[in-house]
Amino acid sequence: MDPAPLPRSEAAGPAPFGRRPCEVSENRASGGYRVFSLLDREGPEPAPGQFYMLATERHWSERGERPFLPRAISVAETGPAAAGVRLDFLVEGVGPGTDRLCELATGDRVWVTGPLGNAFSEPRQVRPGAAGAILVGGGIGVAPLALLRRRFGERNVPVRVLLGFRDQTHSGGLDDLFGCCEVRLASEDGHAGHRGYVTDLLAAMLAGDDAGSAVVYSCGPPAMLEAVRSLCAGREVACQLALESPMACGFGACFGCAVPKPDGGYMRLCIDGPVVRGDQVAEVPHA
Amino acid sequence: MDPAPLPRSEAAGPAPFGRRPCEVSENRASGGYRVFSLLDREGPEPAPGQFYMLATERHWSERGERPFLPRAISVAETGPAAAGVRLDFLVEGVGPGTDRLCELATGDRVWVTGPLGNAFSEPRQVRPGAAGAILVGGGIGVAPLALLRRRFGERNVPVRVLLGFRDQTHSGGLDDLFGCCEVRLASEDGHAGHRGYVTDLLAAMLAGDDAGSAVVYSCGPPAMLEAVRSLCAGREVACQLALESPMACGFGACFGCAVPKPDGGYMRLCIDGPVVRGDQVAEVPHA
Amino acid sequence: MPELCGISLAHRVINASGTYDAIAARQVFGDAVLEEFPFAAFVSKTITPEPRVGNAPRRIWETPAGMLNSIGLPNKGLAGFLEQDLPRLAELPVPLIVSVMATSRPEFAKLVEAVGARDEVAGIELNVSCPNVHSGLIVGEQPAETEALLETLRPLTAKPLIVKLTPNVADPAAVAVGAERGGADAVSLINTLKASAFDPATGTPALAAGHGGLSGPAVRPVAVQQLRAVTAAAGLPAIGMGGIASGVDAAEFLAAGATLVAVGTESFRDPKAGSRVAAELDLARPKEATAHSALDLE
Amino acid sequence: MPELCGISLAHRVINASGTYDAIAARQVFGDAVLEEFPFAAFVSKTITPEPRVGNAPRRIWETPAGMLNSIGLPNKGLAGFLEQDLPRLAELPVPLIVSVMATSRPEFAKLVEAVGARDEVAGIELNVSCPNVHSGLIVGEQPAETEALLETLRPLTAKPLIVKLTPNVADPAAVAVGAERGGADAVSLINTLKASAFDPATGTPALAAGHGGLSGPAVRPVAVQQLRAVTAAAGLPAIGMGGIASGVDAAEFLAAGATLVAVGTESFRDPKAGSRVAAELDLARPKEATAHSALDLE
Ligand SMILES: Cc1cc2nc3c(=O)[nH]c(=O)nc-3n(C[C@H](O)[C@H](O)[C@H](O)COP(=O)(O)OP(=O)(O)OC[C@H]3O[C@@H](n4cnc5c(N)ncnc54)[C@H](O)[C@@H]3O)c2cc1C
Ligand SMILES: Cc1cc2nc3c(=O)[nH]c(=O)nc-3n(C[C@H](O)[C@H](O)[C@H](O)COP(=O)(O)OP(=O)(O)OC[C@H]3O[C@@H](n4cnc5c(N)ncnc54)[C@H](O)[C@@H]3O)c2cc1C
Ligand SMILES: Cc1cc2nc3c(=O)[nH]c(=O)nc-3n(C[C@H](O)[C@H](O)[C@H](O)COP(=O)(O)O)c2cc1C
Ligand SMILES: Cc1cc2nc3c(=O)[nH]c(=O)nc-3n(C[C@H](O)[C@H](O)[C@H](O)COP(=O)(O)O)c2cc1C
Ligand code: FES
Ligand code: FES
Repeated sequence: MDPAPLPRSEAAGPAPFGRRPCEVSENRASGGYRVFSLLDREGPEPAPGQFYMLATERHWSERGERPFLPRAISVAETGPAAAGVRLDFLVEGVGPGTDRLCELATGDRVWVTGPLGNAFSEPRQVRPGAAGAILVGGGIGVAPLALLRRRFGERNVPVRVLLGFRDQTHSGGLDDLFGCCEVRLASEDGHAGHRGYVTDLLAAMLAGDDAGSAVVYSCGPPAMLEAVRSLCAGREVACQLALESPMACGFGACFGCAVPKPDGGYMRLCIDGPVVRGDQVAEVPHA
Repeated sequence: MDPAPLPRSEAAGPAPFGRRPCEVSENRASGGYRVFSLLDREGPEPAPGQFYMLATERHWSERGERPFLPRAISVAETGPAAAGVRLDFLVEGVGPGTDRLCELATGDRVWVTGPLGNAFSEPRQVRPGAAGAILVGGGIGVAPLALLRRRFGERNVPVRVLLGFRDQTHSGGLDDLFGCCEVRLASEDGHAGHRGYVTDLLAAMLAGDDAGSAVVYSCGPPAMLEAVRSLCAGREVACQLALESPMACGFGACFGCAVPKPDGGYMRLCIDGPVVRGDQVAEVPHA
Repeated sequence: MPELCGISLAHRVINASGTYDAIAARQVFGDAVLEEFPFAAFVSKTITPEPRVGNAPRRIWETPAGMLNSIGLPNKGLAGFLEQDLPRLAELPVPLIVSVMATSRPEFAKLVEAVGARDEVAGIELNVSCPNVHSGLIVGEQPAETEALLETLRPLTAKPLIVKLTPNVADPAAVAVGAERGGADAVSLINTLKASAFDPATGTPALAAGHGGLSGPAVRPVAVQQLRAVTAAAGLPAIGMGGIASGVDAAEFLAAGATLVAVGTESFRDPKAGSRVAAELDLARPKEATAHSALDLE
Repeated sequence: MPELCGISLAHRVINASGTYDAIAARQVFGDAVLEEFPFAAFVSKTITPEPRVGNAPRRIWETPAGMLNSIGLPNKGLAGFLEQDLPRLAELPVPLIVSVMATSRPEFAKLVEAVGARDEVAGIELNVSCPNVHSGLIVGEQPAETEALLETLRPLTAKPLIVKLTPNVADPAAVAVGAERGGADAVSLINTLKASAFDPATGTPALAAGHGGLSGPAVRPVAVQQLRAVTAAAGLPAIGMGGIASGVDAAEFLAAGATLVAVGTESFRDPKAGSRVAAELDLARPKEATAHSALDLE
């Protein structure tokens, strides 16, 4: 039997059926990344961990080739807007699709499908009597943790945030998305905080006091997630990981986003994830 | 035997080998058409009748599909610029390629190959002792006649200009390209000049005085060119027609631009044209 | 009102097998999926006699104006499908076509008998053309094998049998003629083109399975040509697909002889592409009519 | 320094037959074409025994990430080629490969003998795969026919014989093996995919010939897969082509087993695409090396 996937957030409810055009209200640099905002007139408020499939309405196919398919992007923050919901996304330009999103201008329109996927759950849903949450983010993977931290804060869940970046150009979201809260940083080049991996910080934290009864929430590069998973497994700490895999559709149609399960089969990450418990996957996939 | 094609203008010489990026210095509405200017730092001055293959450097392939190939566009005017040559083009948005060109913004870069093809010749090269030139343009086909008229003016060739447009949205270039000279107009909806076809004006003119010893130069929609050709043939007036055909390359590589010759074979319009004598073609092709 | 082999349909646009999971879509988009169902009929993902988990990832790869997939037909198997999926698919507001594939005639017969016995099922599509499964079955490549398969299956059900042709042959029309001779009611085409790509980051094959199938607008001209050839050679109604992304594209397939069209990859980019294409096709109707009469006169 | 069957080349990028007219290019761009010749070898447009005017227009049609053509092999015929074109092509600064096609073995033999006798010619490409000529010749579709053709031609020249394979078959590797058995020195692939389109403005076929061949980035994944299959099955060097537009694309073909690559449609968009691709490939070299060693270990 499959371990039951985490449920779609009740708050989010079903996504509007189909794609809809949403206007870009802002796009600014954030470290080496970009943060852009869309005005979603139709959509429900998304839950932390959920994502959208995005494609620009015009010029999606630069150079006659790619991008062709929409791109999966986690929602990093959200809030009420004049006529709907504001959606903030943190993106790193790593290829034709994210490059195109990085260069969005105010007023451009973006095809939006979502919110998609499931969401992180609260510590007490994961483990009765959990002491609180430890958020571990790496690189662009800090995005979904921003909204998660704020929601936990609003619900008085004690939260500690550990974020790691490779170097200054591979960092972002700090002032924009985590500006108001206490964050412990690691960087591989030592430009900020601990010189080394964010998992060093997690290891130290899990070794101390009551951290063993916290729930760990993590998103980041596969190697980092794998380290988080094995650290938590070793200390029997519950963890929820937001994974990535190649996605063509985001709504269960293509079966492209397969992630190996421990029992042999595959889950569709777009509907059974992107958030999984550490014990739900055979290994953290390489996107 | 083929009738010898018109020679490439001596003035133009060979085109720079390869495509080069040129910056857009202006793009303005002109009636229902657009006139945009490129700054060509490398190219020789083009001769009237010649064309360029154009594609925007970015976002040429809108909507993941077309345009894929560059588009052939006649040069409508040219002049010296700060660091090279200014090239003006008159375009009508009739599909994905021309639509994309119509929306060019100042500073955008366009891939340019050319000047390509041959050029119109002077009346006395066509026919010794020719009385002058009659230019007959229809719709977007007025473009190459603008530069031709100016060159003829500079060389004291007597010129009469007849231009026809369908209606106000299918017209342009008048103030921008023909502003300084006398033009007789026809329009199918009667919004300007004679209500009817520009070929009505030509027929009347050819019936009169010394017009029979002029040379007719024409560019426009196939039906108009065919009418010009048969009017001239009937009155034994020499004519040169700038034709269109589907072009993938513009430099003789693809053999896509075939136009039937009277003797059965085909010419490649990009290198044997686009300007042809009336008797060089079996019929005016439908692009 | 358009119809296919006696199944009447609200419009001419259905889905391509394996490119829409109506059950998952309901989970994501809620009952709006039922209320605004994008297709005039629903074709299930291909089922096989036994359950399959599908191929190892990486399973998809983006290409110019298209994509590769090597999904490998993950499905619950015949029993799992009939028990778990069929009741849910029966709730859809449109006729249901079940796609089946097997690696031998007896196994195909088992699928057709079992599926054909269910009232919820309006028609059966025989997938003899999946490029992502090492079936050992070359039936879809050979006219005589296709004919023989149909002769086996034809007596087993009164329901329409639709043969999904492979495009990876020199002469798809000959296979269509074989299907017709064997008693098929319709053909559908094209399935994906055999294709592969290398990941520039590693210089190794991009798909774990090594190769996959190409779909999307890139293949549209190939699909249109095969459709022309098939409808010229065989008298069967044809469901045309391959890169349809708009009503203009769909009209092209109708002009080339299709009775219905199917939307596959475009649904990934637009979950309601089916309804959009149908609406756009409606607007293109006058031209479609011209196209048909032009064909009739040929 | 790369080489093909003993012809040494400055880099790995040549042109695809029928997509570059070096004589016309010189007329348009002047002697810069000689000074900056984009290709490491030049492959002529296919010639036939007698002159051909080619197909009626419309001959080309743009498609998603590609184009259709139904040019129909216009050429001056063998005598006209030898007399008028060969002397001019001999002025090119690179080895010359002449592409030939005929509709019978004796005619093919005549072409190979006449062309093979000329010192200006470094190699001969046998086009057994043009989709735009009703040749009645199915040699390129059948391994045994291909083998027999090569057996006829092999004794007639010492020059390298390159067989241009058709992609419109179920198993191009089998045809490549036939070519190898018959004595071919190399294969080249892919030619265009059989395809067609309808003009939305009229609802009738866009090309006057009804159908044509698809080329450009759209077909690249099909080309890469056929190349993998061919180089896995046959020991011959292969010239890979089909949608190559950049050095990254070229590296993909080398990783898939090609010895050389050819640029076709991309030259229409960029007359110096050949040199650009070669330069980009040079930058991609380290990755190319990885790719090759990965293949060696397989
Ligand atoms: C649920 C989810 C949430 C995500 N959230 C975010 C987010 O908040 N912010 C963010 O920036 N990213 C996010 N991502 C990642 C993002 O979707 C990918 O980085 C994006 O799809 C990459 O697309 P691209 O076109 O920019 O780059 P691509 O070129 O598609 O991919 C980048 C790398 O993948 C490989 N690759 C994949 N496909 C191809 C191909 N067809 N051809 C060549 N190379 C290929 C290459 O090695 C390349 O370097 C998320 C992904 C998922 C699944
Ligand atoms: C020598 C020459 C000079 C020219 N000069 C000018 C000029 O100065 N100004 C100007 O505006 N134009 C000029 N043109 C015409 C211009 O090149 C064409 O209008 C342009 O190529 C059309 O491209 P498009 O993408 O805008 O429209 P397309 O959609 O390519 O073509 C317009 C029409 O052609 C048909 N068509 C052609 N190919 C396709 C296809 N693949 N799919 C669907 N429909 C297709 C359709 O019926 C469509 O309505 C010139 C052409 C030539 C050959
Ligand atoms: C991800 C994916 C999965 C597919 N799965 C199946 C399948 O299970 N059965 C089948 O017959 N065809 C399958 N196909 C092929 C499609 O049904 C269709 O024939 C093909 O994709 C061409 O149409 P399109 O270009 O509109 O996608 C699949 C295609 C894709 C892209
Ligand atoms: C306009 C055009 C003309 C062609 N003519 C020939 C030809 O004469 N002989 C031949 O063997 N291939 C011919 N081809 C096929 C190309 O050589 C090549 O195999 C094919 O276009 C795939 O490469 P590409 O995608 O890089 O263009 C032609 C292709 C095009 C587009
Ligand atoms: S992304 Fe398509 S099924 Fe998950
Ligand atoms: S446009 Fe290519 S040969 Fe004329």
